[in-house]
Amino acid sequence: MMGPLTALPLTLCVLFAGMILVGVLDALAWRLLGRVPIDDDDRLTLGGLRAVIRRQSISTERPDLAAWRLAPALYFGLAAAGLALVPVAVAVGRAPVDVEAGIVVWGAVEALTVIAVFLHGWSSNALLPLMGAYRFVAIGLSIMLVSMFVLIGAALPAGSLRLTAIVESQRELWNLVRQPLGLPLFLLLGLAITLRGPLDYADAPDLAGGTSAEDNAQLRLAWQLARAAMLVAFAAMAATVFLGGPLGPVLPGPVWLALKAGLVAAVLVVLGHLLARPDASRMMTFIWVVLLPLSFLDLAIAGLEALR
Amino acid sequence: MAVSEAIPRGHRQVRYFAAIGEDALAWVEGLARDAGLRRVPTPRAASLLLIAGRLPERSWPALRRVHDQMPHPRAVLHWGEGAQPVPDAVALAPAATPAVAMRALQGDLDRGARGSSPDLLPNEPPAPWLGKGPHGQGGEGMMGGTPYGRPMTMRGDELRDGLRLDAHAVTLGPFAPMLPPGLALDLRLQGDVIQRVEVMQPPFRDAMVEAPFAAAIDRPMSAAGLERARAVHHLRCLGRFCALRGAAAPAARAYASAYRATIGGRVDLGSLRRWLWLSGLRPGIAPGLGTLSAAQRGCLSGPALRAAGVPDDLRTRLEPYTGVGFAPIARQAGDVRARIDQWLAEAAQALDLAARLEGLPPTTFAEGLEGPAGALGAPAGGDRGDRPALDLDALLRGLEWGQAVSVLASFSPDALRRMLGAAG
Amino acid sequence: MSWADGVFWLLAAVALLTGWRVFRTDSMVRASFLLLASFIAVGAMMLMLGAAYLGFATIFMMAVEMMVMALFMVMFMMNPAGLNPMVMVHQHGLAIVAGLVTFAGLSAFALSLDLPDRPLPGGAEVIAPLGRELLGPSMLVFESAGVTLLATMLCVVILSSRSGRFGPSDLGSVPPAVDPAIEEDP
Amino acid sequence: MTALIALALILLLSGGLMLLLAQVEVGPMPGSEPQKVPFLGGSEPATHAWQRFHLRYYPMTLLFIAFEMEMMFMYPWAVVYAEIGAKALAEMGMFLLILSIGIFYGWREGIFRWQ
Repeated sequence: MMGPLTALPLTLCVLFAGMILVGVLDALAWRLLGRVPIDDDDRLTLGGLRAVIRRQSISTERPDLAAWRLAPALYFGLAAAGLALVPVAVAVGRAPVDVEAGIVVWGAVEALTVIAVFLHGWSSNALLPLMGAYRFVAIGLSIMLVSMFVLIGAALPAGSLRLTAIVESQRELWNLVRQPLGLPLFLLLGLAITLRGPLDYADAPDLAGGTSAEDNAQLRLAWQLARAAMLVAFAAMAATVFLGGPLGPVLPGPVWLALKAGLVAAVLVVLGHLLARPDASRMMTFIWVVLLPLSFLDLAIAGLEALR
Repeated sequence: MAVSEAIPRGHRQVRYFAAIGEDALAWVEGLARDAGLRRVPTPRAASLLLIAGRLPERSWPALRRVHDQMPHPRAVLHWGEGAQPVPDAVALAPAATPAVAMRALQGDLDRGARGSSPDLLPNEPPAPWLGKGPHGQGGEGMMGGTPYGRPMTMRGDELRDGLRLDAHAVTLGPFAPMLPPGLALDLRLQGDVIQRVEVMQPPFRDAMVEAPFAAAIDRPMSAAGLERARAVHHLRCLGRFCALRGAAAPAARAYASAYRATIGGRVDLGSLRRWLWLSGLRPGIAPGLGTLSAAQRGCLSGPALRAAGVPDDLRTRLEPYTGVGFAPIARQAGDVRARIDQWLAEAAQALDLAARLEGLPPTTFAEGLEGPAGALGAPAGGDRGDRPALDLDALLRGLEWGQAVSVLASFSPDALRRMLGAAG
Repeated sequence: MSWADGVFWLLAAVALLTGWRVFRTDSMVRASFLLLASFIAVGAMMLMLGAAYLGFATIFMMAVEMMVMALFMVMFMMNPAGLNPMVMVHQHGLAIVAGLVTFAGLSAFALSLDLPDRPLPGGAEVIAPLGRELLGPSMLVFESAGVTLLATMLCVVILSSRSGRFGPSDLGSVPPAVDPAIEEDP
Repeated sequence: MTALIALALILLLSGGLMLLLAQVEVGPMPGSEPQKVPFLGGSEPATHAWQRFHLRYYPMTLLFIAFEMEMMFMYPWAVVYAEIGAKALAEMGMFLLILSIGIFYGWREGIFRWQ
């Protein structure tokens, strides 16, 4: 079992390394897929950091300042907690935090992420962030259900909610193959909690940056860093549950996990740049009427397959 | 792929907020190709305020508020002619490219060589409140007074589900990045559903869009050049719409195609069509969104009219076009989806026409021609004076905010200005 | 007083403090999320008692429910953001007495019980027995919970949504007169 | 138990780290009154933005809470599923069917739209 003294630095180092990689991925996508007249998110780059130093930080007339500062901190803490769940090496118990109900903890991370984004939009007491926050809760809550069914589908063959057991159950067949609908549906959740592309209802351009419309200086950088951290945590979780995590023929476990997580992060960045965002009401109907039945189907497939 | 210069050494990206005035939308959107400049949607994230084009007097109070909302150190660059709304703004001629001036300005700010531009508005709270009320917060009871300087929203009627909750009255200003430049709307919202809309200021005039077409009325212009200008206009409108819907890659493709069309290069709209299909833009829009009622259709013109089932196009009666067998494209639905498809189809058609009209000598269209947003000059037959004004309230009432922004973005800003009955 | 007891008392203090702050704060959003903090502290205590699944399930469920509660409290309460001072308590005397009586009663009841003392070996699997119980002897409870949830969903839909498949549910109905004495003719 | 402590430490420490970054006063001075006016594209806000916000998906949230309870039953079921086999599949199938009726009814009454 990895003690807290080793788990803590390991998770934070992996998180910061991942965030720098996400910064590079974003810059690459921004260059390759083309630039758009209005572009908003900062990245963990020297320019981003330099932009913050010597900048004045303004609040709005009567914000909930404590909640405004708590939001990025909660968002970043949840990303770190989510990443800590991921087993780094193949040997059983090599996860920084190995708890018996691993995917339930990830569910709690998702639920609290919806709260962090709502708090971020609510606390500045300005209309555009407020509308972004409320719109996001509708989609965040709905897509969370779909991800629950998909994760449970992955837990069936493992016979346990522990992430190391889920990795163990994929020794001969990855969950990506065992339940084909699993990863696509889970990626949609990734787009929602990292505020990217088609499910970015919180910080959308039609609300002038949505919940971050009133952010500036440190708060803006803190929010963007937390967003990048959540992408790292989500990519690692998706790689663990669907792509076998550290399992792989030649390379050592952590290298495989890094490669798979990097791939998932790249796919998310590209989807974020490519797909258009439907109307919020239309997306909510789509999630409940199409995606939820699909996740039921995915669960049924996983169930039948686990019986074999 | 868009042409982009790498960021010169030693300079970080300049973050600017663009307050777009008259005839300047195309210029500002052209700046996106420079990798060193990033246009941000809120002044909070910007260190430079770029005032592009001429700002009418009525929008100066709004510009002062936007200027004061920027964090220090900040600077202002006025790129265009006309009076100076901000006293210590750096003026720049319209012909010059602002990238160099903006980087120099940002460098001065970073090194402290240039002071931050001071507030233009007095440093007083919106309404005096300190000391009043039990906690000195300026309020009384539960909902009374002006706590912390502003009153609280009160309840109002509700259109859709009858829950009489807070009717939030707000004006979204002339420099809102998601609205056409200059359009100021007075909204009454319940949540994010619009209860009532009133146009406070119509969009700013954008003569750049129709400059080549207006010139063709009194002096000979090449018909191929006009068609390329039309394609550029449609592709830019499409790019703006995709950017608002969060489809960054197709939007960048559309702007890149528009740029290549301006420099006369070969444009492949097939790849743009594939990007748009892949992005799922169309299925994301509710069918029938933004359809005008039969009475309102009279105010439509140009591509919007043709998307609503009326194939009325001056080019069917004008000499060079009839020679190459021009046939107008029309759609029936007249909703946001149809208008986007119309832009893409007409852009492809215009580029194809430009290729076919390449060899012809320049001609003048003395009795008028089909501009990108409707007929121009005094065309034979229908006159333009009797067109009714667009009732924006009827169009946007009951829509959620994202849908309303999409409906406004489905018209070209200049067409919207004309439909709202703005003179000049 | 091992460090585990220390953590337990810390969590108890957090739960009580945030619970108290729920009624002393003016903003409804702060009240909801303070209550969530209190539930998270209780969830952490359940984890310390070895309920690996119930602890995280409590945190997960409470996060979602406090989010929905915050939405509804802000929607229906006057002065939702606490810009003016908000009084969240009423009938002070009765409330204090009732609170003390309940606390005393529960404490006495808890202390007088001789709770079973069969500690599980550390790290024992907890969820599998719960699953077997659910699908075995408590099968009836499990399926009846399903039916109860269905009843809840139907009632929720009927009560809360105005428009249905037959059109608005209050079509033709007249809101009651403010002053019952005035009989409005429909 | 140590894993829980590790999880709590990671959550609190990284959160605290970001809290420090978010509130360290680096800039020259606090905002002046005109700087603090919320951004509405240049217009003056008439009232506070905080309001009894008329959200349009309230029936969905209520249905979501009832459906969420169902998730809580599914986690333990998933753990023992492989062990019990077809009987568990049948039970959960029935459980899911019952709840799908609720969702189908909600869809038919149109609660998954903006009210």
